[in-house]
Amino acid sequence: MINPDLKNVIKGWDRNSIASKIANDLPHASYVNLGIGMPELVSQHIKEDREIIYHSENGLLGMGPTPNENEIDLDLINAGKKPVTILPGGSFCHHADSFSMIRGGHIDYCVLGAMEVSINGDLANWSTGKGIPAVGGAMDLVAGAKNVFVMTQHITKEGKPKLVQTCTLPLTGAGVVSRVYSDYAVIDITKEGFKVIDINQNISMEFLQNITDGKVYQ
Amino acid sequence: MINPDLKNVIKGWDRNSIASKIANDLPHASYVNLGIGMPELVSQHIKEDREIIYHSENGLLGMGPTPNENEIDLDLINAGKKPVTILPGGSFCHHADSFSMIRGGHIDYCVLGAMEVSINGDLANWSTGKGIPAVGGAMDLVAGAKNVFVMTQHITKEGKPKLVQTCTLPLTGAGVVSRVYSDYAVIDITKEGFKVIDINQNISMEFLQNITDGKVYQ
Amino acid sequence: MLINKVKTDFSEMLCDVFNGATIMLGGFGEAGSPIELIHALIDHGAKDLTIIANNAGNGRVGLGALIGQRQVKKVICSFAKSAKAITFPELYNNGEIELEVVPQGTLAERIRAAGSGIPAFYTATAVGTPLAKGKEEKVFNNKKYILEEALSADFAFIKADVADRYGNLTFNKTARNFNPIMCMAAKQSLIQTKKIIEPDETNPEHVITPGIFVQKIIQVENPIIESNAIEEGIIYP
Amino acid sequence: MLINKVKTDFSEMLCDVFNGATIMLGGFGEAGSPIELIHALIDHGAKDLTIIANNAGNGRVGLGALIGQRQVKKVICSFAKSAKAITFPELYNNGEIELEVVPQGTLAERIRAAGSGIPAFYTATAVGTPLAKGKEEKVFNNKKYILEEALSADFAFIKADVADRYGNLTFNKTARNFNPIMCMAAKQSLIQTKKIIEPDETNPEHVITPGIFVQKIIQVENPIIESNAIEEGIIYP
Repeated sequence: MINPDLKNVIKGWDRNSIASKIANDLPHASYVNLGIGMPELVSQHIKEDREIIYHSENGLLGMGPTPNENEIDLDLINAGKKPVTILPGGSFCHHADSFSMIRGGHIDYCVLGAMEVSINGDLANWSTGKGIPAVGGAMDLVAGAKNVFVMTQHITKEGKPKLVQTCTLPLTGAGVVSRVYSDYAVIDITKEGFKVIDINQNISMEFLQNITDGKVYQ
Repeated sequence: MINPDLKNVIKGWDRNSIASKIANDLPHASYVNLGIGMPELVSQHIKEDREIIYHSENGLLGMGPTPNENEIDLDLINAGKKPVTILPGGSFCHHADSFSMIRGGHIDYCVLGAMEVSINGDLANWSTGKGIPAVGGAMDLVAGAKNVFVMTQHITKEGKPKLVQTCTLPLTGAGVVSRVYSDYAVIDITKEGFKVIDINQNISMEFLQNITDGKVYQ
Repeated sequence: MLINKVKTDFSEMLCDVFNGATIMLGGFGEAGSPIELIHALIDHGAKDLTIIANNAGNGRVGLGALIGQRQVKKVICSFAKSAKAITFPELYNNGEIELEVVPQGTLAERIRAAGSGIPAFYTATAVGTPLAKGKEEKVFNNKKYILEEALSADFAFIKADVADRYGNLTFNKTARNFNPIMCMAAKQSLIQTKKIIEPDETNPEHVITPGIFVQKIIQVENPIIESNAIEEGIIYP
Repeated sequence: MLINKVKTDFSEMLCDVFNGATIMLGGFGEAGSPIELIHALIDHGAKDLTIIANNAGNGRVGLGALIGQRQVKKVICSFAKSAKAITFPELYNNGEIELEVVPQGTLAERIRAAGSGIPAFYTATAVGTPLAKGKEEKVFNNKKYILEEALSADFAFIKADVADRYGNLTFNKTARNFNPIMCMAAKQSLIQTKKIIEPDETNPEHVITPGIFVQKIIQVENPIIESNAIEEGIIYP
């Protein structure tokens, strides 16, 4: 167990900084599915040198930003059931076709939150093991997208590492995560362990190792 | 082997009479797929007391009659690759969706030709076992349609029965035929054998038995 | 005689519904949810229903109300934990309703499979997770897959935007969602539609659900909007 | 920078094609057949190709010509016995080309499966026939089914009617056929289209193939009509 106060002492990247790092790693002309919540921020950080197409699993390709209050159409929503817009060149399809895009390997990147990511890329992000089980499209996304990016705090509110040797929570997928973007580091999942490809300027590799349950290396 | 000359002596129903019998047995509001060739005649005998919707497996529901010469569109063809028309309320779809209609049990009736039909409803109509094997949509139709009607001459040109104890040619489907409409009789496939539900006025049950390889009964 | 699948009263729409039936409900959240048909099902009173839908209802209208009336024995869905769900959590926590959780894409594919004559198919989704438990596993090209079976229904309750008397349907934007595939998978697809047009106004290139998948249609010009109803505290019946 | 999948020359369209590639060709007979792309493939010269299509070509244009050039090792199709086929029968009867016969619906479903991440599925089609030989059999609800595997490709050659620069496609009438599902099943979908429109002219409700399934587009305003070409005795190249 890590001391949760560490988080208040050593400041990591804020959400927008993490989102911006992810945005920079999405190549021009990518088809991307952004998970509900924090990952949605990514779309606000795409530079003008590229065009990204957003997929929402409820049958919407070419999703645009949130509409103004007077433009809301309750039949035009995203996977989080929030009103959205559609951009020129977008299209609607039914649920089987929409999930063919995901399951058939046509979505280049999906960005999801995590409760736990294991050193071999297992992801747990759908269930705490308590309450009503509800999975939505998460298992399809991690099994089908070409690259699964995780956007997450490095440790839980209770100070426990989220990057772990073995997940303790029910899995969303096994060996599915490509890369983790946390407030302290950007980490690739490799055969050798958690490979640090970017580390927050305020922390050391030693500190990063302390808040990670599994070997980190550069 | 039956004497083929019998056919010239005892006259059976002609093609249009057979087609008319089939047309009368298709209930109002049925979805129907008519095989290439003789079965296509059926659509010309539908009475005004009913509306039938024709499916062509190349992605056309609501097929209409042959167009006039000046109305031909080479992008609007039937499964036999002949120019057709589309009626009001018709629709186009892609091949997987079109075969979902067939394979998913949504086509009420298909009418096909036959080389052989066995007493337990096996159908052989796609291959003589020689030449280039080519199946088209026949196997999907017989496996998927709710009712498979066969429209055929009762005996071959060589005077051999087409309704047989066991098919000798490669099967299109096993136990798939519901009813056979021949020039001499209308016959249901039942557990007890070939059940004659209509017999040509010019022939006797004995004659019918003579030209059928398998027990016929009334 | 002309084909005409349009009915004018809900009791005719639901006349074949029976206790213990399996019913698919279109919609993703409130978009495309056939609320008026669900309310007619409450009026009908059929019990011990198995409901297949993406969600398990919100508030006390639509599916939320149907569950509240204790007409539902089991829900098969991907996400029963909606923000405004009241009745499902209540019954679930008391052990009074069954739940089968299915990943959303597997749910969609199982429904399409039923409509397409495919009794089962292999998928990578859920491999290595608790939802793969008890499912046959097979390797293709060095990758593990599990076998998922088709999901069919006695009835599908569907919300369309425009219909003609043959049952050709179009939907509005993301209200399309599960509706077209559920029409394929049910023995009887019952449609509520905002508009009815003449067949010659239907563009054959733009049809989303062809009439072959549709049995009965009723017009509901101004359907209830679920979120508004919940905000206004409306309870059905 | 804006996404633009439109190319202006055929060599750029086919620059990744290689010897031994598996290529799907859209079309049912001549309707929806991408003749100009096939002719570009003849110019390209790739050999030992596996072709997946419904038919095996007519006359000496399009696929008929490609086979005549001996660029094709194997054809996977439902109906190789077209009335005006010349080159395929010739090579087949000499044992110079392989043929895998697949029932048309199974062919379509195997292609869609590849595009949808389904490695295999069960079907009733062909059960008890010679085409079920060697295939795994399984019983569901007292009915026999066989297991069929997905059919994918390196390239799909597709003929569309209208496209925008994102690759959103619509087709003309029954020229739709295999084209949309082949776009889903290939690593690279190469499209010839009669018209190109601006993205804001594309109606999102009417798109048949969404751009996600399309990699490159070229405009062919007045494509060759196969049956006319055959009648006129045209031989390519």
